[in-house]
Amino acid sequence: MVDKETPQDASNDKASAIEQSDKVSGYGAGGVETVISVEAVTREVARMSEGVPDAATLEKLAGDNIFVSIENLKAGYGQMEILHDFNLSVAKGKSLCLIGPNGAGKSTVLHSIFGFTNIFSGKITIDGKDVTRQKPNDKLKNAGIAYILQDNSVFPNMTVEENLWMGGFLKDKTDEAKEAAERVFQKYDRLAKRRSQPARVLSGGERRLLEISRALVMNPEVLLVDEPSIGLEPRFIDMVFEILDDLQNAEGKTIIMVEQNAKKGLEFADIGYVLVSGELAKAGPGDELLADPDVGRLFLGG
Amino acid sequence: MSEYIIEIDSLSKSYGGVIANKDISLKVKKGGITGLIGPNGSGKTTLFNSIVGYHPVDSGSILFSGQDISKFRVQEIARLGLLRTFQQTRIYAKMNCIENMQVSIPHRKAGFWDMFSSRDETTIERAERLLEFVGLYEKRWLRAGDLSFGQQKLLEFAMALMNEPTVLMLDEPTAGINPTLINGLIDRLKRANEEFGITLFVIEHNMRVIMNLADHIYCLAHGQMLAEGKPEEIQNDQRVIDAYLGAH
Amino acid sequence: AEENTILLGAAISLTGKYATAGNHAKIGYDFAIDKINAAGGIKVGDKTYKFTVKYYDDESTPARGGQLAERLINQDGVQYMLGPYSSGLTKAIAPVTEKYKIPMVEAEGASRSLFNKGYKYLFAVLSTSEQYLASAVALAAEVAKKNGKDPKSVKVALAFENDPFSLDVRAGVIDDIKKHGLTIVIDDKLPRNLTDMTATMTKIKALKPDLLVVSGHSKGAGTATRQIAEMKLSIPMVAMTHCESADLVGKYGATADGYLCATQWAETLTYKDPIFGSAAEFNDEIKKTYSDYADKSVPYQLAQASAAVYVFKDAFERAGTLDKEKIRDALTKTDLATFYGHVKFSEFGNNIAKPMVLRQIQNGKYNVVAPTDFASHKLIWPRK
Amino acid sequence: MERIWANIQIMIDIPVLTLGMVIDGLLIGGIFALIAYGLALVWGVMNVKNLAQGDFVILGAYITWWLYHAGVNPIFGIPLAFVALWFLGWAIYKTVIYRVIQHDLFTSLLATFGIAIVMQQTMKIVFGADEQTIALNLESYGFFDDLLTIQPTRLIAFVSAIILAIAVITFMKRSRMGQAIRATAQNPRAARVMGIDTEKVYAFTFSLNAAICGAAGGLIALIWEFQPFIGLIYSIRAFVIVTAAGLGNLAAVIAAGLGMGVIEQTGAFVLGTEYQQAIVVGLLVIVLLIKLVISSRRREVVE
Amino acid sequence: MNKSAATFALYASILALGIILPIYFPNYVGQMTVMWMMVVFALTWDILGGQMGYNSLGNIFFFGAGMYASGMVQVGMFYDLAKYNDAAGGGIYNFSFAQYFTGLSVGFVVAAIVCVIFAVILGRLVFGLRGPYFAIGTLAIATVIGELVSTWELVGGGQGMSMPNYPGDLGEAKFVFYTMMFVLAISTFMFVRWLYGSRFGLAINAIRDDEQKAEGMGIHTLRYKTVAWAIAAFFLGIAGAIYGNFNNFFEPIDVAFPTTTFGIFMVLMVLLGGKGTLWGPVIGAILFHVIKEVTWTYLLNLQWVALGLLIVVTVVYFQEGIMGWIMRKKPEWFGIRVEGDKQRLGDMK
Ligand SMILES: Nc1ncnc2c1ncn2[C@@H]1O[C@H](COP(=O)(O)OP(=O)(O)OP(=O)(O)O)[C@@H](O)[C@H]1O
Ligand SMILES: Nc1ncnc2c1ncn2[C@@H]1O[C@H](COP(=O)(O)OP(=O)(O)OP(=O)(O)O)[C@@H](O)[C@H]1O
Ligand SMILES: [Mg+2]
Ligand SMILES: [Mg+2]
Repeated sequence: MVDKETPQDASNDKASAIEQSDKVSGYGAGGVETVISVEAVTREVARMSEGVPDAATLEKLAGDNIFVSIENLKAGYGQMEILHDFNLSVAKGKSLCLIGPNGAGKSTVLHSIFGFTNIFSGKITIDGKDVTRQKPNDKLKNAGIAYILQDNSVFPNMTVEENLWMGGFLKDKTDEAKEAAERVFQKYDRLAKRRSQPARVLSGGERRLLEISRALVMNPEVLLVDEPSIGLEPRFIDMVFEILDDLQNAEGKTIIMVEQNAKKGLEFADIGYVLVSGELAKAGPGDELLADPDVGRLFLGG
Repeated sequence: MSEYIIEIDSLSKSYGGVIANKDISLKVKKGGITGLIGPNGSGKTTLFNSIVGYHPVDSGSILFSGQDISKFRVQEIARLGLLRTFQQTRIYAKMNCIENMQVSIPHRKAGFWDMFSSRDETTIERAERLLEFVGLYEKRWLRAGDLSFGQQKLLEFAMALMNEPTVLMLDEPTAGINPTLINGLIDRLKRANEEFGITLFVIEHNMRVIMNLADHIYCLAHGQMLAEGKPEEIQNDQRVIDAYLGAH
Repeated sequence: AEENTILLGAAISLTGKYATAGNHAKIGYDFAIDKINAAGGIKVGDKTYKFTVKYYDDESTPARGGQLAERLINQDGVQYMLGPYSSGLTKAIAPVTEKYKIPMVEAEGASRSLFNKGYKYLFAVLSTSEQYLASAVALAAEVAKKNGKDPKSVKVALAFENDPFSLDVRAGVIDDIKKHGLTIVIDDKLPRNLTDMTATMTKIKALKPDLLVVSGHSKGAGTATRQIAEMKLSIPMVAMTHCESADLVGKYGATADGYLCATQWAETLTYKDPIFGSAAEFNDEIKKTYSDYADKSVPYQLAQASAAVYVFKDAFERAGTLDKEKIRDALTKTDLATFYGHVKFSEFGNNIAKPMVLRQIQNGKYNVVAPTDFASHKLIWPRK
Repeated sequence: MERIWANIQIMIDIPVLTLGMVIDGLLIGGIFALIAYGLALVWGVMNVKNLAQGDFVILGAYITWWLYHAGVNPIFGIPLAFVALWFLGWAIYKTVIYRVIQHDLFTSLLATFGIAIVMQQTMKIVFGADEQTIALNLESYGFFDDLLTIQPTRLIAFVSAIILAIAVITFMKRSRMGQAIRATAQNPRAARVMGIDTEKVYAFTFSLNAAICGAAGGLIALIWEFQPFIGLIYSIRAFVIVTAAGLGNLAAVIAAGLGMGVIEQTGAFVLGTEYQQAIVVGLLVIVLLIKLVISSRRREVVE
Repeated sequence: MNKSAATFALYASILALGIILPIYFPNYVGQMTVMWMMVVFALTWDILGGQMGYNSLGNIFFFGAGMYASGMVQVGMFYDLAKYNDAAGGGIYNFSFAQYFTGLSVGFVVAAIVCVIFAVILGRLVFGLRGPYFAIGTLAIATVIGELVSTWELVGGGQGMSMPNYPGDLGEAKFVFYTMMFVLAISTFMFVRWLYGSRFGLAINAIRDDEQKAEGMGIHTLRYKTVAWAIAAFFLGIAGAIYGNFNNFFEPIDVAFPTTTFGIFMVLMVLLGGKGTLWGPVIGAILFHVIKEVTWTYLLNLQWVALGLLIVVTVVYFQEGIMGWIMRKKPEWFGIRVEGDKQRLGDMK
């Protein structure tokens, strides 16, 4: 097993030079010394965690006015169980960030909430309503959940404009969707320039922007966001987090997010969950986790 | 032969009305690690696609080891030892990880009858070692399509190493990868570069990665070359900061 | 009762492109069997037997036909075969029956190429296909002469489906055209799935033939009739096969008037036999028994199928044994008057005792106009 | 070769005849386009390559024919066929197609092939194997001494086909359902995230296609002979047209449909009718080859 | 019993069955011949369709091409082909024992070679097509060629061609053709088994999963594709040659290039058995053939309905095929793991 827990030669002046300069936005800068393999992370987490936090602890952590909650969820794909007895609670108007190694099951949590997985047992409630067995297409209408997928989800042959309109598909009046689209264009010149071109010609980052703004057209209650910053240029990453911040704080939306850019994610979120191998390893307020040296070493890249 | 393995001279590419690349000239040093950054939509992926032959270019030349490859097709270019990974991951979804690796051996060295040769042990061993490194050893029998997004990305990277390319072009290799693992990736990239002499050409948005990795960086904006230089230079270049990095 | 049956086997087209005609044939077989059984069955030596048939569906494909024949013989123990529908299928099955030395009396495979292979166990009650439309050609030449014209000036258009049966009819027609010295101006072959003949009809518009000959099973007959009217073609003489099974009169009424239709048999002919009575009686009884034919004319495909069963009965009774070799020998010596016409086989197995007749649709009726000996009505020329 | 030249000579000498064939080709091409359009719809939206397309058509023809014999004028019979096939399409979707949508090419090809077989046999049992047609026996319009004839039934069929096509296209562009259909075609998962009930969209699309075929079948009953087993040739034409025109592009589908009608008629005239079938399919091969050449210049493949 | 012994026992028993069955059930030899042919169909289709992801609907072309090639050679070596095929020409043609078997062996070789050449040439044309375009393109080619052959007078056009009669005892003939078909099926199986175990198998799997990626990785995709098709063509060509003689008569549309029957059955059998697997096509072909023959015997007139329903039911409820189903239930039999040796946090303490 490649187990390189010993830090590499730290006298890398290039890296430390960058660490000093605080100018870089987006992913931030930093050293790259800590090299740990995935198995090692799993093992370390197992060693350090005080056991899987139980539902009560999580509720306490979430505070009052619980809006989204998951109880003892077992879910996966086909016959395969990915999430084992997973619990989650978020209060209304709060945000939660899931971090964890690749393949831990973070996206699967979001998939399960929206109804893209096989749910073996457990319960998902939103605002007290049981939505466990609701079909995906009813989630937005009945439960007010919007989902920004991790991978590509634009309609490639529709224009950018039409894509935004589709965001308001459930609206009774098409005009409202159109107005919302105009507002987006005012905000993002980048998209405005491409408004009548098919979405397939957008670059990776432009698509991401489109996907995020499209999800907001319906003015949802809960936002599921899977790695919003993936593929975005540094300035946009900041911008996206500003948008999310605005949504949460000014508009009172509840946000559940997955983010590999854990530093950013935990900075932003009220609560952070660390997910490993389909189980919750650690939970706590975002800034607390951020300060936790173990979390830093194992998930933030040192 | 010159010290540069890829030399691009005033390359232009447009899609209908959209000019994705305009008069791009750049050089990738043999045995070095070159970075490519730039805002979203500035034409980085387009440039990669032009180099490896995914579409015809409008004008300009691309030299690989002194040979013009701007008219070559994908496979021919790949067989020269020029390999790229994709921004949107691509692996062989229905095959398991080991098979994914096995089939990624350097085919350019294969003759006609090698098609029918058996699957040898040394290849499998090498595959396992590489999988172990990216943390997929436990998953080696799993269908690659069932891996998570990040795991697929790692697998693709391992496959690229398996291929022993001369030049490896990576399109945002660390997007969606856990930060700790990113460190490992960088380490491995550096070792691949040092030990096997694989030239690297990397697109990244993650400054932590590119600044630590590259020894020379190009920055595109609006399809044009904005700046080039050493990491420190780029980082402090006002144009780059304005157009891309942003400042607090 | 078990011992007292004679099992006949048949692969017949119940599905696929020959399903229509195949069903006619099957009804013909069934009807004859019922009739013969009801009339006391078959007396072989001092025993009486009844016929039963084992059918398989060959789906109108030769490949299937060959296999099914093999199966009938090997697995179902069939010793005597009735024929399938169409020449193509018969071609596929004849080598099998020949291989196992199983006598087959067939009623629907008219291609003459069946009868130059030296088959010894194949017998056909119908006239071979080159005779189908030969009398039409002769008639056209005759009319031309009567009108004081050189037969050479008679322009003929041919439209034949590209399948074994129609191509055989065509071969006969071409021989006769050569014989009478007419001129071919159009020679189109129709693909098997054809539904539209505009291209051929347009050529007819351009070249104005005096005689159009069409053969392409019922689809060909129907399509041609329809499009001749739709494209307002005036052709003095039109001859085709399968008029009855295409139900031209029923579908197209007056527009089909004047067409010449080749037929193996017509209910107006004066043939008769002790089991089925006269041709007319046969006709009436079919209409009575099968409501499908109540307001349609009974196709000859049905009649000849019945005749084939009757020929078997006769052979069994003359042979006085169930031995298939003896039956074959008896079949070679057949000389039998039936409601369908006289049956007598050449050394190759085709019936040489019965002529083809040509009927013309006159005011919605099929009237026999040729050959002259059988004609009940006079030819109306030109058509309109 | 000589024959071909002679035929071309005729076309040049008597241009009215050529015109006649072209007009006729356009008239029947309208119907082909309609069927192909339906196919493009299910193919594009659901990725279902419907081999039973032609059998839906034939069933539509039978329904119209049956109603005609029961005394219903085809003017009403054809809409009834449309409705009947709508429900059949819906039923087939709910029993079979919903299971095959997200699977690969062959699952849907085979499922619909199976459906086609069952439909053919059932039609044979119910309606018999005879060729049928609705012979209105209307007098054709003749021009230039009847050198050019236009058949009223074909004209009616063409006009109805065009009206129906326009109606469907407008529906797809304007209506909410149309919008949902287009979105689902491009990215079903994203569509679900937008709150679109993709199941409903699929069921609707499949029913709509069946209904279009039903109406087209009614038109076919007016102009040709049909029998239970002839559906395949209409399926093949639809596939040829859609392949040539590409999905997503409606105008191209209609143009290709009309073009196919014309080429079929004139091609058969020039080369000989025996090549008519070969022309239809050969055309497809040629279109594909052209696509290949073009795309290989672009360093691409035909996908 | 260990794995290789089990495999050996399996092979041995199949071989034994193939030899014993026709002796005990001589009346079913014809159907068994066709059954082995179906196995060849399914195995060769799966090389492209299942393993390489190129769903051809036109493979049947090679079957017909082989049939015609060998037919033309067998007759043409001794007689004037045009005259032989002229239906109106009459005349009886006899083939001596030596003539017959010389013709047969030369015919088979020519059939195989011609088909391989066709595969290489056609491959150049069609391998630029993907997905449905490939399927329809190949179907179109097979159909066009069928139509063209039916206008080709030299080989009898739409009339078709009758093959020379077997010179010996006719009962013996069926065993001869049975043996040929059986040997062909076994050889095909052994060949593809070896093929999938080699690097070739991996490469065509890679092409199936993502061809662009494979190209980008430097795999000689066109070379692999062409060779794969040529292999399929080789075996299909010989199957066609055998079948032409076995059936004694063939014509272009329904026998030689039956795109809508055998051509579709190929795919169906593979799907039934499980595509992309070694045994799937074999099991699928045998099962399909048996079911088909049984319905033909006992459900006369409804056999097609039964077949149609079988197809629908298979596709709807049994999509991964029999082998796929077994693989899902018992993945360990195949060395496939569904789940990595997954660690759970709790277990590690
Ligand atoms: N469609 C699928 N079928 C079967 N298994 C799957 C599927 N998708 C994901 N998995 C498995 O589920 C596990 C969790 O996947 P998930 O996508 O939730 O990970 P993740 O935490 O989002 O990782 P990443 O950060 O890489 O996106 C992985 O081990 C993967 O192998
Ligand atoms: N196929 C295409 N057709 C038309 N325009 C395209 C196409 N592909 C890319 N473009 C346009 O070209 C520009 C450059 O795109 P490219 O994908 O190269 O950007 P990028 O630098 O890789 O961006 P990102 O970091 O977001 O991935 C974009 O504005 C995009 O809209
Ligand atoms: Mg994820
Ligand atoms: Mg990019």
